[in-house]
Amino acid sequence: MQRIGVFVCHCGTNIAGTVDVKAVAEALKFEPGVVVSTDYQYMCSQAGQEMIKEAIIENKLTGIVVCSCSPRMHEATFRKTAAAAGLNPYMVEIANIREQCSWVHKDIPTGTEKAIILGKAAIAKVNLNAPLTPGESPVTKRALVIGGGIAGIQTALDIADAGFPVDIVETKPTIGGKMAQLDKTFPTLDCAACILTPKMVDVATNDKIRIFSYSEVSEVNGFVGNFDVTIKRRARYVKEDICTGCGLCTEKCPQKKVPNEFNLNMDNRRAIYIPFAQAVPKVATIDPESCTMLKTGKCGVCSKVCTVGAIDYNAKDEFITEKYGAIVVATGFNPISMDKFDEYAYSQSKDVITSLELERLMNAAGPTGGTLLRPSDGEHPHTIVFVQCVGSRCDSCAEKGKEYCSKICCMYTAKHAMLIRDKYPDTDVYVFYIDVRTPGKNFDEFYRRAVEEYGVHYIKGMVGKVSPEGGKLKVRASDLIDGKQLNIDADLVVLAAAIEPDKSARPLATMLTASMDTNDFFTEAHPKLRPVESPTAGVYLSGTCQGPKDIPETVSQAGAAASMVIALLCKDKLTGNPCVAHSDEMMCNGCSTCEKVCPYGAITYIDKEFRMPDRTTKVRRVAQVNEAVCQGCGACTVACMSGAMDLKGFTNKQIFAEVDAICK
Amino acid sequence: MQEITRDVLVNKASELMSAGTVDRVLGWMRGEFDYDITPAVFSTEEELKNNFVWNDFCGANFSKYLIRETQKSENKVLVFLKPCDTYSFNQLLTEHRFDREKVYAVGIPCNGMVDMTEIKKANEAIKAIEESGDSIVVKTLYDGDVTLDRADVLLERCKNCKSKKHVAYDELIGDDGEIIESARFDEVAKLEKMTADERYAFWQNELSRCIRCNACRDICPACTCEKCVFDNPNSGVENKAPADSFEEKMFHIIRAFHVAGRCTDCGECSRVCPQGIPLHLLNRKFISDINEFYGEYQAGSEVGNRAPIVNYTTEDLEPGEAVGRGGIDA
Amino acid sequence: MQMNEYKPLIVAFCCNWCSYAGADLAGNNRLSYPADVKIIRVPCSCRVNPMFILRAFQKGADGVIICGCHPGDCHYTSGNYYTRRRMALLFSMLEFLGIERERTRVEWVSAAEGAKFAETMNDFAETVAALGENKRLEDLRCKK
Amino acid sequence: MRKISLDKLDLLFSEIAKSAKLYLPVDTDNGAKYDVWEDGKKLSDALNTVRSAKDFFFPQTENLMDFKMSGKNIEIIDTRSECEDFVVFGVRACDVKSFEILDRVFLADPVDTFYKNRREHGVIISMACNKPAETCFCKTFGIDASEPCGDIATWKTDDALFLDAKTEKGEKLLSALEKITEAAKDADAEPQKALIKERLARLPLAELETSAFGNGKTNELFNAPEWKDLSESCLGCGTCTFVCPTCQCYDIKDFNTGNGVKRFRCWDSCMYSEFTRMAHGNNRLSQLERFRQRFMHKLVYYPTNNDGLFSCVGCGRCINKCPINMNIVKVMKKLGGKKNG
Amino acid sequence: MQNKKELQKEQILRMSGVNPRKCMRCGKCSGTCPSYDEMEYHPHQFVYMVETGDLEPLMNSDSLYKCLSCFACVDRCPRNVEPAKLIEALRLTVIREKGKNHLKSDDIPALLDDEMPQQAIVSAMRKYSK
Repeated sequence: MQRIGVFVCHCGTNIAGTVDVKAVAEALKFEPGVVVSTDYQYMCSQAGQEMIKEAIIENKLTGIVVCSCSPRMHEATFRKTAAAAGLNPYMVEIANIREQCSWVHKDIPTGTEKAIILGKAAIAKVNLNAPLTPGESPVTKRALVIGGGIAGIQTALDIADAGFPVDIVETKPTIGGKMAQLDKTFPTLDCAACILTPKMVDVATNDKIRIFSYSEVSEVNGFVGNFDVTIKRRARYVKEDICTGCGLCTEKCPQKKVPNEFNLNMDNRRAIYIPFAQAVPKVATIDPESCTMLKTGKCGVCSKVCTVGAIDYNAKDEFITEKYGAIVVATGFNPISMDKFDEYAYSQSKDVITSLELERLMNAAGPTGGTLLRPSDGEHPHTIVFVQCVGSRCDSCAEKGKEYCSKICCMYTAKHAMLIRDKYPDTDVYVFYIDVRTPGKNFDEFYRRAVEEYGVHYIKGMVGKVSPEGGKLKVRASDLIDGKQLNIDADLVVLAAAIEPDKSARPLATMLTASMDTNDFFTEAHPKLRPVESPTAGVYLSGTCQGPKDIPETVSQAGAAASMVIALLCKDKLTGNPCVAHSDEMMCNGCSTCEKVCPYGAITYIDKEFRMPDRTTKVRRVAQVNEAVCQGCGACTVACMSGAMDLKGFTNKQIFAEVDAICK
Repeated sequence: MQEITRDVLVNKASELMSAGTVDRVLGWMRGEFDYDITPAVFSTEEELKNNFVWNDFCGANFSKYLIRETQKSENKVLVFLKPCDTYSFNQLLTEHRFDREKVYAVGIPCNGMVDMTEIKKANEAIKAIEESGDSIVVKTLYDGDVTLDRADVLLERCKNCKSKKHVAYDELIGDDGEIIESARFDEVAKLEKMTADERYAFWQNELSRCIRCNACRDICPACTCEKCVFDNPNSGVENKAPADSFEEKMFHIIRAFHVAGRCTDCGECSRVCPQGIPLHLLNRKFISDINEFYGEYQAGSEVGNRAPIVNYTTEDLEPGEAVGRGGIDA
Repeated sequence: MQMNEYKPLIVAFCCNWCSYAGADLAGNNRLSYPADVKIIRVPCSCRVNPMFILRAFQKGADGVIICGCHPGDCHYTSGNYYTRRRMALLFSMLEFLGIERERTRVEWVSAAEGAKFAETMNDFAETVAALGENKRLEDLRCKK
Repeated sequence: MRKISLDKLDLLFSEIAKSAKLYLPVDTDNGAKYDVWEDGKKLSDALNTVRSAKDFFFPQTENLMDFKMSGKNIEIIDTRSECEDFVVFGVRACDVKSFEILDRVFLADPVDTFYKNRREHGVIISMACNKPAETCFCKTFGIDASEPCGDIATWKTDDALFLDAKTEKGEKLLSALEKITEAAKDADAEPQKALIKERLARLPLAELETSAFGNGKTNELFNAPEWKDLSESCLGCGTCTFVCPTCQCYDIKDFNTGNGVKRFRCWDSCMYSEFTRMAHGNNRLSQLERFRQRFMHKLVYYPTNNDGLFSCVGCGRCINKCPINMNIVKVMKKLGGKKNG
Repeated sequence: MQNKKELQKEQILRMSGVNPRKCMRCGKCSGTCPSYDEMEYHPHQFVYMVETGDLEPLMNSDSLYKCLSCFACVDRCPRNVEPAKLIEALRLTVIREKGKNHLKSDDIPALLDDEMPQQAIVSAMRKYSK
């Protein structure tokens, strides 16, 4: 039997104005288990708390009920009070007689009657409370960052800066991501490489950071603080630790006709290649799809020219398993395929390009060496048409495109238009837009400069059709403001393709049990207040995997994710919320129903041997809750028909007791 | 009358036993009369030859017995499954209730099973029952022979058979049938069209007869809890006998809710109820609601299916929209 | 107010993150609703077991309402979606058994919707009061 | 002996109902059941009721007392109301015999006052079985369905009902019915009795016998290997127990109504896994043990403690109602050796 | 009571199944329309004016018959607004008013010549044979 103390708070007149607190304390004296019941002006005050502490010690209380304001207000306070007096903090229940009683009811008899009932319910519950201890689990002080773009790089650097080891897993042979492919960045127009490559070097030289390039995550087990991750290191046929990145092999390789994905296939690379000059790690990679040696066994040129003997044609995929305390997802984005947008003639003309392709065409390290030339004939384009919102903001029923705004297109198009006008003032630049969206520091100013200083023609309206004709691109568009249909003979058409999450995100989300929205963007734990955490504890989100973002935003989120990770890794042990689900193995029949409704993947099954009453043993499948992962929602408790799954702190019996007390 | 004979099954079982595929057989054992058939485990060909039966009274669904039976030995057990039994079989596999590797399942065709309660309603003191084609001849002690149309005395679940197709088996005897467009929801729809008062009166009358013998639960292949919440003194809802009409409702509502999405509509609950309560209607109500709200779903049609009640979409209908639909009045 | 002064007893299960906070906000804003509404705090609306609802009716409640976060806003991401399915099926079943459909309700109330909480409770209490005492899911032993 | 013509049955019932509540078997969609007689209710022709007549004296649930708490005080309230007189008409010989079996349990010291109270207020009018069913085996337990006991025994022929008082209570009631009944000779009912006797002899289970069971057979039967096969298919439900006229186990439970606690008893079944759960757990852990308990109790333990009286009356209800068709007949045949082979 | 204009608008929306509110005014329909220059009101204006209920000018305009029903606007609209269906509905509304048919289907053969693409003939029949 519990020994319960009841403490009724006046809250000045907040409660006492509508509730006869003395009568409440008096009425609750005779409830089962109650040994002391008293009232006080302000329970939450220092003196009030002292009173509770003394009562706990003096009466050897095993549980207390505080009839006061909402538990959302002072539950934590009174739990600390109880703990200070040596009582388990989870032996405290609050009867909310302020927000849900005195403040909403007018007359004293009504308020008093209800307060008594609420008090009885709390007493009924506390009678069934059990001391709870938050579970503890150790924290592996290492973080994994999945994706080596600017988001991943920034997150990794920030975490490493705090002294924790970080591994980056990147599917490409080099880190750098999309930003490495960009030419300049808005709104300051500094060169992407100039600001990115130093960070890449920082990553490479930071002894806290390991880079697993040309690798992917193949399995994730465990939970916050204790993830076991298997990383598949794809065979690159070049020994990473030996290769010096001299590049000789990439010059001598006879297979010259491999489309260069870094330049978006606008030029070619060799079968052995280093994606770009500042690649990190600067190590060659053999593309097994194109390598003659690997395909036919004849060639071996690279091996012959390699002075350090780094080539290894027999390399195999390797799997390594590592423990991590936290995982940051930074899988980034890709422009969507333009295949479904026939009206823009993307597949018909080389001169219809996406904005990312334009970045490469304008980049000094790009296929044209930085001179803007038409991909079809290498001529200088004089009329350039930019089309906005290609595949963004589409109707959900439309088969092509995405419903959301891709967010970055307005700004990079302004940047492109401005750069072109700056470098080639003889060029006419038209931008067809639906809306120009420039919320961001110095963004609108930047856009206005494109219009006002650089004379870019911004036309409200959309391009309806692009038809290649006689070496030109006939662009038919409407000018909504002028009420005209325009026909422009363009030399180059640039499509602001919508962006979408990388294809690797979906299977990764499944492995991480992190949730995704219908567009395959990772869902954040709370859209406003927890924007960098996934709902799965220990998994954080960085960059465009969570939604379209520009670089400054990505970097901010990367830093925020890093700080969340650091805050986690700083702890030696994680203490969880003790109000978690618990499976009674004797009752559990292992049916897997609870597992299906758990949003956190906190439930696993084991085959457990039970000693039967007749001294035989029986192996049964039973559910186990990982208390470090469970967040205590209780979905499983209702899914469980045998009642084996219960929620500590909100057990079936406790809630029944509350119902009973209220319905008395 | 069933289309295959007992001898076909006995031979199949003997063959599988002597081949060492299985070392025992879950089958129907003859009783004192023609109709009181008991599920049994046969472990010798002799027993099979003497006591195995297969006739119009072999309603028992063996799926649930497999939970206990597969734990007894490492060897395989042979089980004969009628089409509707295979759904329970799959559902139990979905819930990891027995090891598939320890079972050799032989699917057998079924022409529907006869409801002895129905026969006994009109005929007392039954000496013998003979099956011939579409008729049943009931030989009574005092009133001579009565010939009944077999179709009239089938079990409710067989009158409204939902599938002659086996969804699980290692081996099939005879040809597999088809899934049938049955009228099994008609009775539910009829009740839905009544007024709330009529429905209340209907269920009050039906459920008030409940004696809480738990036969419905204990025969149910979906009720496989280690310990039912209604038996568990620590569950907070344990009770033994209905001391108030509320408890009858509580038990049956919660039981139906617990099997919602898992009930294959095998009809055993109604078959065994000693008080003749049409318990299957509660389960069918859930099934028809699930079909209507969340798309057609047949529990047990495939192993590993995720029941709609442990699933969701962001566009589901609101509970307020689930009530007061169509024929259901205020 | 009813002429006969009959006051229905209403049990409200409120999820900790949205609706319980919404109820607190109603209090902060002094928005009154009948004292016959008694709130039970649960972590999430998906914690509400149909057995709790029936138990409340057994012990004399006249109406039971479950409040949770709006769909899509669940603190636990999916809890209220399960609530929605479970309660849709349960309520439909109760109706099938002839129990007045107005006695049970699910309402989504966010932490910002103090006014909605009070309105909902006023409306629900009025609806239940109009139905009168719960006779169809009562346990005679529990009558006073 | 008295007699009344069958077309005057309603008159008989209304006459009885004047002084006491009259229950009789009536037909429903789900077989016959005992119901309170009122004008228009017809006596069922069914051989027997689905549920047994024990409910009249030992109902499925019965309130024992109430507790009320106020402050720290507990008040105990006797909730027993004086039971009114009642008459049960049409009880078959087997069910009548079951009362004797229950009496030995409930009326032995310490007397169960709840049972005794109901017993004292009840009058049993039995009726001979004109058409015993294939599932009947009352003869096995020495019951003669043509000569039922009770306070008044009755025989129904094609045109008349013969009534014969067997006890003081019965005589009192029968004499009160003298106005509407006419005198008859004992011999008048003889042809009917003979017909019934002849029918009983021809029943399929007529040869079932009990010599393998009874007083002192515990050691012989307890470890019989047959229990395993017999109990294999048992679901552990309580159907047999709850339709059985002689099963008398109950559980006592408290129910908190919110205004106090009701202590009540309700039927329990030894087939249930929670039966007689004690601090150390359950004493019969497997279904085999539970199954064996039920039949050993009926066929061995009870007779051992009650002068050889078996606690089965052969009514056949379990044969009809067991979901998997396992029953005491099969048990007796399997364990009874050659005789019952 | 709704006035005639509102009724007419509702009827047009129902006939066409178009929800003009989905339009985000990008003008792609007009940018793509091959009859743009012939038209007084352009596809995006149709959508906008129907939404605002400004039906009269549209129904009195020849633009109705300048639409080729080529469905380019329908195909390219990113919001699935389907302007051509809206125009078709407006046209039908006019045609249904007695004697308002722009051309009789019998008149069509006389207007045909060898140059005319088959698609135009089909769409003319579609428009005028009602």
